[in-house]
Amino acid sequence: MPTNTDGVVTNRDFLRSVFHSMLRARILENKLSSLYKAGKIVGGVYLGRGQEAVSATLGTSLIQGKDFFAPLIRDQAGRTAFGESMLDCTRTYLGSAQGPMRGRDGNIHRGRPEMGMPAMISHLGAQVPVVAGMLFAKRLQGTLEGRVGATCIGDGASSTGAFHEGLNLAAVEKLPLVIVIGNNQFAYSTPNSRQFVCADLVEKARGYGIGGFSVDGTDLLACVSVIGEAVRRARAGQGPQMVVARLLRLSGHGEHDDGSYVPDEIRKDHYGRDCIEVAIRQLLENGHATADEISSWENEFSDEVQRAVAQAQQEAPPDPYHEDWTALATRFPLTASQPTAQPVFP
Amino acid sequence: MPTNTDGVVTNRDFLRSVFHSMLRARILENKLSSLYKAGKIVGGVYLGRGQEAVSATLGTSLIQGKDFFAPLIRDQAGRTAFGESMLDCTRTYLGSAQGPMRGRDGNIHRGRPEMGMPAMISHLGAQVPVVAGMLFAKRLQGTLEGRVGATCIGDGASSTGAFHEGLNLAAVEKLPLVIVIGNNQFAYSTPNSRQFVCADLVEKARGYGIGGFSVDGTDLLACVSVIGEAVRRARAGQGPQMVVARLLRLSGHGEHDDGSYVPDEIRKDHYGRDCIEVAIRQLLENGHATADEISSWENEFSDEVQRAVAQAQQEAPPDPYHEDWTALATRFPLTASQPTAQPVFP
Amino acid sequence: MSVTYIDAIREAQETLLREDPRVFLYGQDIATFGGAFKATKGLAEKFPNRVFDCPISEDAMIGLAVGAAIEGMRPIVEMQFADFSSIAFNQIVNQAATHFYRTGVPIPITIRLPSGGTPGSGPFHSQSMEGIYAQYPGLVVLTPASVSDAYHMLIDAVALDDPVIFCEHKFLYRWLKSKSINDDHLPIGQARIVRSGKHATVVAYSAMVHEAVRAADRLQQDGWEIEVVDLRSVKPLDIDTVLASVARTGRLLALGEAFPWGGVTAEVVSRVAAEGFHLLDAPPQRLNARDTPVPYHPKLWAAHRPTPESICEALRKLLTF
Amino acid sequence: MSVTYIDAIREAQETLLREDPRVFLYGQDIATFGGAFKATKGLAEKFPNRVFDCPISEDAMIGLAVGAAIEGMRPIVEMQFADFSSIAFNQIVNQAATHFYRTGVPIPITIRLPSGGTPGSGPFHSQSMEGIYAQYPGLVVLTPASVSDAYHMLIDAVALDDPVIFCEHKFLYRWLKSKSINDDHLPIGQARIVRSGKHATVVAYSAMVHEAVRAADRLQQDGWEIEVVDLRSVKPLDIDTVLASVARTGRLLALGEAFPWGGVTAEVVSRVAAEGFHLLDAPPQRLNARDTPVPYHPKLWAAHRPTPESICEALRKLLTF
Ligand SMILES: Cc1ncc(C[n+]2csc(CCOP(=O)(O)OP(=O)(O)O)c2C)c(N)n1
Ligand SMILES: Cc1ncc(C[n+]2csc(CCOP(=O)(O)OP(=O)(O)O)c2C)c(N)n1
Ligand SMILES: [Mg+2]
Ligand SMILES: [Mg+2]
Repeated sequence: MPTNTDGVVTNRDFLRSVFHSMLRARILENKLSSLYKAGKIVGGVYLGRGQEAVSATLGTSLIQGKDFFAPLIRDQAGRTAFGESMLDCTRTYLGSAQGPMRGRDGNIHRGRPEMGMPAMISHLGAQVPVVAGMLFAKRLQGTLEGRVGATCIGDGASSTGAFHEGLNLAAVEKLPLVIVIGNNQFAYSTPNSRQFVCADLVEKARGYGIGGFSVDGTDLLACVSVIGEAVRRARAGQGPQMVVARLLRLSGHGEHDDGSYVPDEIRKDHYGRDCIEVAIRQLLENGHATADEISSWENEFSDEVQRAVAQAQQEAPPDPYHEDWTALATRFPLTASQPTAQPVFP
Repeated sequence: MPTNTDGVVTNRDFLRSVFHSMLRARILENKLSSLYKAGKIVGGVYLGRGQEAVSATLGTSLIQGKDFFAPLIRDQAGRTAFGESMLDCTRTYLGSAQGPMRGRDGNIHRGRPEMGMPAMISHLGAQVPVVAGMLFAKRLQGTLEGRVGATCIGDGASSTGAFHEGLNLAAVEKLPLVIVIGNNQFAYSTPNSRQFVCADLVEKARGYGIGGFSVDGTDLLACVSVIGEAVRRARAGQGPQMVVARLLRLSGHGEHDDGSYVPDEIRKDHYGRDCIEVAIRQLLENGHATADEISSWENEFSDEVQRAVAQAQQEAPPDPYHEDWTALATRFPLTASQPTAQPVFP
Repeated sequence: MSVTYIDAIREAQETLLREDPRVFLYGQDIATFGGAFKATKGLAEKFPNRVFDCPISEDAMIGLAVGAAIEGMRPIVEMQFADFSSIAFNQIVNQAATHFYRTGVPIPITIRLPSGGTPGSGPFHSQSMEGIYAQYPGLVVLTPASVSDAYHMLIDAVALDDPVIFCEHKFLYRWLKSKSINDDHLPIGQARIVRSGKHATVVAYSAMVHEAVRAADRLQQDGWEIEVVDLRSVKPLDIDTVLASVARTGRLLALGEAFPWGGVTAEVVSRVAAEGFHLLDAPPQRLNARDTPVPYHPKLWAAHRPTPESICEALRKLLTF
Repeated sequence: MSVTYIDAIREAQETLLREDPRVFLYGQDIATFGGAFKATKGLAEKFPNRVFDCPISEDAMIGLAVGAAIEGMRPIVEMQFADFSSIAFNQIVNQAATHFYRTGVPIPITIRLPSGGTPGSGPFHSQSMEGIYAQYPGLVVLTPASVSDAYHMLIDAVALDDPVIFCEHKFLYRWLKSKSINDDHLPIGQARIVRSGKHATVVAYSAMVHEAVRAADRLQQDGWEIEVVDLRSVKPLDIDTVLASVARTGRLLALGEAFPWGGVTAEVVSRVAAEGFHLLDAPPQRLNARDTPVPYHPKLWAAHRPTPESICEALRKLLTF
């Protein structure tokens, strides 16, 4: 989060910063999508297209080195905003051994827990209590004050037991957790109607005894004000805050999926609009950026992306012969024998 | 549920019927408690003392042979009302081989799934989706119309992922499920303050998009009207209904526990009153029963309990030599060998 | 015209829906979308109100299936990946598996687990959980390795009165093809000798059967004749067929794709050691995946699981012991 | 004055809270109430804000512990019964167990599982889950059988940088007493020969060590000298000590209280068969619980698990083979 010398973030700077992350993410993801189609990617590609305003606003509202952020599958923009390097991303997708997961896990699962950004497991909802635990540790260590932990999840993940247990626990422990639910109306192919019954997922907040906000996730200005407020409240000690952002996934579930099950009416309605286009209009209309600036940013970020891709592509993949093939941090003496994959003859 | 010849239940008959189940359960459980203290019980004893009005009202509101009822640990009264025989209870507690679980499982876990009363597993919340599934089957079979499935659970169980997933699923499937949460203010020793944050658990109902009711669980008349209404709505096709009944557990968590962690103020407050005493007063005041009738019922039910205990005590325990020691319904041919506990020499 | 392994699974479900009104399908994205792997493609249209998309609630999905089974239905539940059944673990091992023993009321549900590794899938879309579920009394655990078995065993699974963990191998889904679904149909609980030999026995199941056959083909060039037994069902386990094979060959390699501690290979080796000790001319051996999560990068993945090369190497040591 | 097994566990936690500010306790009913088994009695008072009651949310409890461990803490989580860890299964096997491998950041959490059967406890308060967790890479699985081990191994568990599944046997809680906690302290991963003999080796762990010793005592009257090895840790597994014992005795019975398919006994037998085949004078055997849920009635329960009688019977067959 950019601060001026007094530590005060100006609205203009903040908006521009959010937009930078949105645009960087969009350009990066467009590139990932092409690479996927060209068969250059290891594993699947899941994009955050259409969800950048929400994700980048959250990431920008957090303080790197102090706050925690557990991104989920549509959070390229939030990762960028929280300070993840582009190389971490391209290295993982392109199978470089130098990525943060060293080829052991991939793509959207990457994280740097030691820097406050845990590495998600696939099981939806599972990161909620983990962020709660990170905050809980800080309370025990006496350094929770003014700190926030945030995670994004989807409408579908709200149906998991993990979401429920984790959020309730955070509420009971009164932890400064911000949970942003990106309700993009579908979980893979499954529409909201087969996922939950309440009119707006934010109606769940009351049942957890936590703060609840709804926002139009395609509207940058609205996101900045609503998500910003939720983060402020959590930071001020008001306990967990839920933000439900309504929007539409502007890609398939992954790049293998054309999303043809999304009805045309939905694509064409208000939430089907592209948050980047909306943001550009808002920046221009409010005089926060000029068209020239925006196109220079586009060029700049495209170059960055090209460089990050080029570098990762040059790097060696992981070498199985140099793996130690243990999942344990402890190095037990040899008497404490671990199971061996290979036959062991006497 | 007693009906007159037209199938119409009169309020007076209904109340008396609920009260009968409350009283039967109380007398039976008092006996179980003495037997436990005398070391005559196999396993633990968990009582529903103080929760009989809620449980019996629910059981009485259901139609045996048509509806489903998944009792939990404090539902002796509901079981009785739903038509469970007293012998099923005493045989299980006293270790007779003739109990419904044949010594394989015990006490509060007993059930008769083939009669619409599933046998709970210990894991809290796990019965919620099971009842949903029973109802779902009836929909597929075309016989759901007018049918209801109900289960009781505690305040503590509301923190489980199983509760959340199960209830949400029932809501999505719009099943006639009635969930009665007996908020007895403690889960074992854990107070509500360490379990959830909302002021009343019923606030969760809205988040699931289902009906929600609050009721004073110590007040028979209130229970009859509120739980009755919830059951009617479910039966009428209005989807899942949640009833949160506030009350206090009038025993320890189990008979091994003196519940000394429950503060005196709580014991003495409104919800610390005994629902049986309240019910007697209400019956008398409204002219639904006379004092003589009530004491004759007490005698009658005490005799019933004595007989059921005496019979179970005479019966043989399960005989390990006649067990077939398989958990499968399928009898595979011998080539398809099952693991053997004992060594198998060539 | 050819039929793939996934086609067979789809066909079996179609047959079941057509012939048995008690069958319904429940899972995430299985209706309109036809499932993440298209195992139910077109079935929702053909069988309205028999194929349901459900919320992301694995625990409740199995709970619902158990309830429906109590009331006489025969649900087939698709887990999107085997790995996500960890969320439904309690309902599977404590509710479904114990129910018949406890109450006498059977729970005929079939849980389809898209299992096993494929390149680039990583720790949470690659697991082989058969050895976990097989530990629990009350479950039947099936691991078809051929197109025809995929079809017939799924039909048989639904006919069983017990909960069945049906482990389908994702790698075989589209890679494994057959001219047609044949009638060479063994009952559940019987293993199949897929290749006969006299120098050593490889006991395998699921995708590893094919790796074993490849390894056997290579070793044949050196004059070794390797017998390959496809377990088909890991619980119950047809130890008789395994023992009969070991009696012929005197040497055993148990091969699996799962993690190396315990699991199917340990059960096979320890049963053969106990019951067929005198048949063995060399120490019975195991070859499993390595003791780490399944790695994501294809280069690591290929070194994590057994391959024809590592199988050949293991067999050579075994043959020359 | 004597110390019970549960006292040792309480003491260890007190020592840890006193000496290591990174340690905190998280579990249901463990604060004021002191836990369902009183393993944390008095600790909440002595260590304010270090011992927490939590909601009935096993999955989230482990999730929280993982998060706290990432940030440098060393949580000890009490499951009220091992059986309820099925709810936390996903967080244990997929989050905690994979974390170090995936990210390089260790997860030093200790999960206490009150395990094993006691009369009248039934299918859901009796389970032995060590063989389930041991299958997963990334977990350490400990099964102390003595009062002193209960103490020292819990201290050692918390010192390890990896997630530890700490299986305490409920039957031993109050039944097992010792004059004091002794200093005879082996490192994690080393087995202990608790009784030496020369005619057969019983490899056991947890409560079954005591049943094995009883059986050995009985057989001694007939002149048989049975060696009993207490594994202490089922993962890692000290196969060297087991092989050394089998080298002396030539005969192996692997004994466990868990279900009979797979599990610890299969791992032990199959490793000995592979690595110590030439040491064996008779087929290596296993004795486990039966293949049903743990029955509730004490008469059934006693016939479900191995007893000194069934161990003697198994050993007699083994000795006279
Ligand atoms: C517990 C679990 N079940 C199933 C899956 C498979 N899965 C991955 S993403 C996804 C859809 C998620 O939908 P949603 O939460 O709405 O997020 P979105 O993809 O729409 O952003 C599913 C079902 C999973 N990852 N975890
Ligand atoms: C998943 C799970 N965790 C822990 C337990 C152990 N346990 C049994 S009853 C109980 C307390 C239940 O409290 P509540 O739901 O409020 O019901 P009450 O006993 O008050 O009626 C606990 C923790 C359990 N049965 N299931
Ligand atoms: Mg979504
Ligand atoms: Mg309660």
